[in-house]
Amino acid sequence: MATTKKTPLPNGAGATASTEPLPDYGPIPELPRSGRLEWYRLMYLTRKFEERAYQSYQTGLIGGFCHLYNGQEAVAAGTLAGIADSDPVVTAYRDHAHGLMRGINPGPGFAELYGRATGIVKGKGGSMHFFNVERQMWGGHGIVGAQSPLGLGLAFATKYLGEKKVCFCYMGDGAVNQGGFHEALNLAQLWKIPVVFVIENNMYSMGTSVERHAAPVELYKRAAGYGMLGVRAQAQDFDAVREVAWTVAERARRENLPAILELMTYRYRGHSMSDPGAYRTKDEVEEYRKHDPIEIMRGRILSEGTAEKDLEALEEKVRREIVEAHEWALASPFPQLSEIYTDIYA
Amino acid sequence: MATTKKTPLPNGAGATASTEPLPDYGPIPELPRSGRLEWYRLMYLTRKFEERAYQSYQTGLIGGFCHLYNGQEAVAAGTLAGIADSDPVVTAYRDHAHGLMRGINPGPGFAELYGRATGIVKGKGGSMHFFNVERQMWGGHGIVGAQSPLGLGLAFATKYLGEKKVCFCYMGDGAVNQGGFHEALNLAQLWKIPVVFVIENNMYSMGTSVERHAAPVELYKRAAGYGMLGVRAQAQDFDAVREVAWTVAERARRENLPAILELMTYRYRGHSMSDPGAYRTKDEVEEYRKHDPIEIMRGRILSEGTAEKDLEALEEKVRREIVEAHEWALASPFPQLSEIYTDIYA
Amino acid sequence: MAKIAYRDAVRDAMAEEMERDSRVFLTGEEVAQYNGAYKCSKGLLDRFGPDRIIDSPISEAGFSGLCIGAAMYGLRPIAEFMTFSFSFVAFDQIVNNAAQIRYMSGGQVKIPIVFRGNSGGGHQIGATHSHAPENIYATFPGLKVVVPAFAADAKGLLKSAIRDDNPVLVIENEALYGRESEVPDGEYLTPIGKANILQDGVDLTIVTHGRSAWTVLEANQELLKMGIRAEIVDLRSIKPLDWPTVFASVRKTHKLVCVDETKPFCGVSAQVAAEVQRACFDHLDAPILRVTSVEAPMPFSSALEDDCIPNVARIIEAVKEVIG
Amino acid sequence: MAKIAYRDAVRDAMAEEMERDSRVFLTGEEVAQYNGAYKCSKGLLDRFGPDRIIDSPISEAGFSGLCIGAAMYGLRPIAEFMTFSFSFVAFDQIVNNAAQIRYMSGGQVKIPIVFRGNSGGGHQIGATHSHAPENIYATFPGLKVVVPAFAADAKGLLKSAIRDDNPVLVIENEALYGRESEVPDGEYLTPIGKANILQDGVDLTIVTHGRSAWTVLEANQELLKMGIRAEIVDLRSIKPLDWPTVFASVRKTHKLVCVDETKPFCGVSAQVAAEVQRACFDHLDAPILRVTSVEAPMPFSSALEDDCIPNVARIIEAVKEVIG
Ligand SMILES: Cc1ncc(C[n+]2csc(CCOP(=O)(O)OP(=O)(O)O)c2C)c(N)n1
Ligand SMILES: Cc1ncc(C[n+]2csc(CCOP(=O)(O)OP(=O)(O)O)c2C)c(N)n1
Ligand SMILES: [Mg+2]
Ligand SMILES: [Mg+2]
Repeated sequence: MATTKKTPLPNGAGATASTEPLPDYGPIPELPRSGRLEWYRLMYLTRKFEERAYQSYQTGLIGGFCHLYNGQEAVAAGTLAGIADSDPVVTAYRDHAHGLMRGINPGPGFAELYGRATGIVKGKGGSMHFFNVERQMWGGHGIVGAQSPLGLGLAFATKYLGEKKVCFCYMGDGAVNQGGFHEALNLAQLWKIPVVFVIENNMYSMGTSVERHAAPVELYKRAAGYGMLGVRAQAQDFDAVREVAWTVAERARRENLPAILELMTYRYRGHSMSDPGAYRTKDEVEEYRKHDPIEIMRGRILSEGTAEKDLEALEEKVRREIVEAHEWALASPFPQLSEIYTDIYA
Repeated sequence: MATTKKTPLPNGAGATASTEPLPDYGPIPELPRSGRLEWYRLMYLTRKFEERAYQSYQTGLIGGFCHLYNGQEAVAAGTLAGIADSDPVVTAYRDHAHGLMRGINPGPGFAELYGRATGIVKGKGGSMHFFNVERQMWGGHGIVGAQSPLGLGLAFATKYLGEKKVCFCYMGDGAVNQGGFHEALNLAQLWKIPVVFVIENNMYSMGTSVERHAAPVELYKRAAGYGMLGVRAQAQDFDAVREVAWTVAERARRENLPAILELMTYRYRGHSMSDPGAYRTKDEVEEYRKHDPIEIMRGRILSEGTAEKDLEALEEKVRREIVEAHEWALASPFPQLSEIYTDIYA
Repeated sequence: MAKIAYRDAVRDAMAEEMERDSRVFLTGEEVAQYNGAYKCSKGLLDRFGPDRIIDSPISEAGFSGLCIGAAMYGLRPIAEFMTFSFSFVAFDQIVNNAAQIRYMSGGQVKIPIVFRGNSGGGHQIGATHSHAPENIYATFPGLKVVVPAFAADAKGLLKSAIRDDNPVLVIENEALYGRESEVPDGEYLTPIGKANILQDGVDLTIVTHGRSAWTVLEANQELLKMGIRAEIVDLRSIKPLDWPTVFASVRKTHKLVCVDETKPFCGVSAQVAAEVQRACFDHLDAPILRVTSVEAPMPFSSALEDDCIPNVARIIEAVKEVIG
Repeated sequence: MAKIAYRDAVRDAMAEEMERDSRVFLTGEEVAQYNGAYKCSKGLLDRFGPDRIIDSPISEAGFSGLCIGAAMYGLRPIAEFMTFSFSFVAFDQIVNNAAQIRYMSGGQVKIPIVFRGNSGGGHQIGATHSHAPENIYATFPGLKVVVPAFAADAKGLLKSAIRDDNPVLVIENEALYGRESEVPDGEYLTPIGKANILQDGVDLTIVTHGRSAWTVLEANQELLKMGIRAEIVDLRSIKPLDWPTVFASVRKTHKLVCVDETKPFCGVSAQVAAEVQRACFDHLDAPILRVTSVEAPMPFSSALEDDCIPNVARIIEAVKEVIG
């Protein structure tokens, strides 16, 4: 099947388009080298976690849906690096990255995928429901778009409590067509709620490309109808993403002004593990793989003077961690049947 | 309670604002004098019908909700005069005008309000459900915003059948905050459906003024997020409304391009009969009454040379018709209990 | 004990709990400046200010979801539906998010939220506006559903609901807002999950709830004249449902009529009948009969509508049939 | 008679009816280019073109409403929910507009629409994706609800649904799409509202539907070995429900076990139990038992999920208890 030519993904920095000029809050606080390395580590960890998950799915260790984030890692990393650890976030079912980057250890991560009692949500939620509330990661949600009013509500609560936080609410490009999202947009702007709707535009809603599901394809423009700020940025480059994320986050935090932040990215794998991806060509995928977010950041870090052997050591450590986590998860018990009836009511 | 100063309602002609320039289809087909008189008659009939309904409500002849259109008559008249009789329309619960102007006789209209078997929908729907399908009036719908995908579907069907029609789907300003409306907007633009969403902006959603329920208050701008045409026009002047309605209708009909048409108007009465209207001042209401759509059209018609006594004769006839219709309705039987179980399934 | 209107009991419950806990807030359409479409929040805006009494646009999915998110974060929202019929545009938020997020998060999250608003027919507001949805919501594990019939329970159950750490649907009834009944003085809570025996009896059990409880009491006047002494159980809570009380009563009276305003097909009465025949099979002397809303959308005309919800005539007929 | 997969039966039904009537079209997410998320519309885009097989954005309320409007105007839409769980974001459109507009228009409007899609649990897709909603929709007068268990009915009921002048919900099941069973050759319709007796029996009646019908047949192998001959009734239609067949069977066997995947509280089994105890009170030798989904959201882990929907062990246990 023919696919239309997609926008290229240059490693551009900052916003490529917006509905109004971005505010100028001066330079973004510098991320020390250790911090940058840590974000690199988290992106790499996510990639390796999901490569292992991919194998585990194929060998039958994982049932149900499993939506991989391969190729999109700079979206979660860059945005999460642009806000404080105490800022709440919430996302859809493509949630491994956000979970791991917000403190879920790979062990409980795998254990969840494998349906074990030691899973991060006790085997009750699976791949689509990575929660880590103690680190302000509020899930992992399976109904498309249904997390958008939740993110609004988390942000509302921080404002109600006078906390000066911002909530990043992530969603796919396909989710912009859910009515609840629009209700959330109007409420956010009307009530001045510090929430940023981060659209992870990977150009497909399952097998439906953006131009076949949304009018127009510039999704950040949906903000315009609400007098809200809408921003689009390329999102394969961690630093570029972090910068634009920080700006819209600060705006939300300081001025209680919400925004849509549309981040252009690409997923290498099928929509979920069961999707053969017949709706796009191998060439298209290969083209995008050339702008791999992890490769881009690796190159940047090396060029900034980190020694390659130090990076390799870090990577090796991650790979070992993944193997061990996988094995730990596999050795974990399945939940007891009595667990069916717990956690229904508080 | 203080109300903010509202936009004045000048008797301006045509669009006052739009998201993109309107197309130029040349001059609107002229409405012969008889046609103009007929639309005047229908507006006058609607006003008198509702004045009678107002009294009937207060004397207990009507139960449930009763939402009056007083003050907004040029919206329904002007738009309906801008499309063909065969073009389908659908609206919300404030539907007496659309019903009467699309051929519901006052008798079955009153009978419906009074819950009689001879009501236009057999006493089963009441004030909120005026249907007259043989004249392409598809209701009368009580759930705010829920008619917007229906209007989309009516328009879809006309296109599917190759009929070259347009559907006017009416809604209140408050309805723009329902998610289903946004889903309809995207589908309309994406699939090129000949539907026009006519927002009857009477500045209040029940007791909530537009600036307290919508960001921003220019509701036609919601179209912008979808790359759709959004148009705003003042709507107390029948001719001005007709002209702008015709233009967006032709655009939809010829090019399968949907639009939002926001018509600025005002309701003189409370939201429904049970609303005392404490959220606005008497002065505000009086100010708007000065721009009465029926008075404006009456003046125009007189100035165009119709003799006042002819107009008075027409008006007198309408008033008599209303009295007779009311009495006919009152003399009509209530439905049999067996009617509870009919019309559930076809 | 003072006699107050049901709507004032609702208001008092909210006011007391908002006074007690600053995390409690109220949103919904017309709840603030308008004092509530049915005046259930009269005076609350003046008392608690616009940060806690918040007028919403007509965005039920939006404000429901907002409240769920806020509840996850630790606030204790009250979301008012102008009527519960309008909750259907927020259905997914309620039955998937409010009901299940705790479970799907393995217990990491609590969702202390109240959804409240009126329900039911009898006011000529037509088929879309007259739903009695307690059966529908009660089918979902994770939700609690209460349907107070009297002012005392309207207050006590709502207070309990606000303090509950789970989503609780408090389904009121327009017909009841103006009705006065006695309310205990001072602070009290009505426990969720406890039925209330409105009248002891021996001849049969009538299980009812909500507005129908009043209709049953009205019918009871006739029954008493006929020498029939029914045990009348007002469920108050639909979920959890107080089975011990229901079963004990049926084991005593051996006969059951269920009366409530949900539809017959998979309505609350179906659940009660199914459980009672199982638990009390050997005690039942007659088939359980059900008096419910009829199998039709709600018509507008008052000439039809009165026959569509449980009324005195239908209750008495059912009782007579069961008594034999 | 050929054996075909359930999903192909669904596809064949749509193809035959689209061939027959140009007013029939299909929309939903991924129904066209992707051939359906579960391949139920395989080949239809090629065959009928993009004007009649239409990929929708993820806008269930939008496309459901569009289809209702189109049906009012005279088309005969098939709206596919990727799963019926996603119908909850379109709930208002279905239960207010599709179900009630005919009534509220005093019969001026007909709404010949089919909503279809899979349902139910057992695939580790979690609490939000595993609903079995037939009890919920069947509570609304104005809707018809069918739940085919076998390929023959998947085809025959869907064809009837497409030709029906009313909104019909055809609730399929993911677990069944790949299962093969016999389908009559040539054109046929399965009537809506007729149950099917899968096995004659005398010892007890088992009323079931949907995927649970297969589970009952599996359990039946054990029962037969134990010398128990059950009459197995596959409801097929939930609304209208074929009460005569159910009552006749229970009057013959005097015992009833209901098995289906809806939740216990106000589930389909509650409705069946309530009606049967009323209509067959004197015929019943034992309490009616119900084997349903459990009173919990659907957990993800396969270690838990299998126990959450009716399985062979729970069916046999119930049958033993009823047989005594
Ligand atoms: C309301 C609803 N409808 C349909 C689905 C099925 N579904 C799950 S993901 C998906 C595609 C979403 O695409 P997008 O929003 O772009 O996110 P991505 O998967 O690309 O990250 C669909 C249709 C769902 N989960 N919820
Ligand atoms: C989904 C839903 N929520 C709430 C209501 C109650 N309600 C009926 S009309 C109305 C106000 C609508 O205002 P607007 O859309 O401006 O129309 P107008 O009445 O001014 O014509 C509200 C809140 C409803 N009918 N449906
Ligand atoms: Mg996508
Ligand atoms: Mg208005």
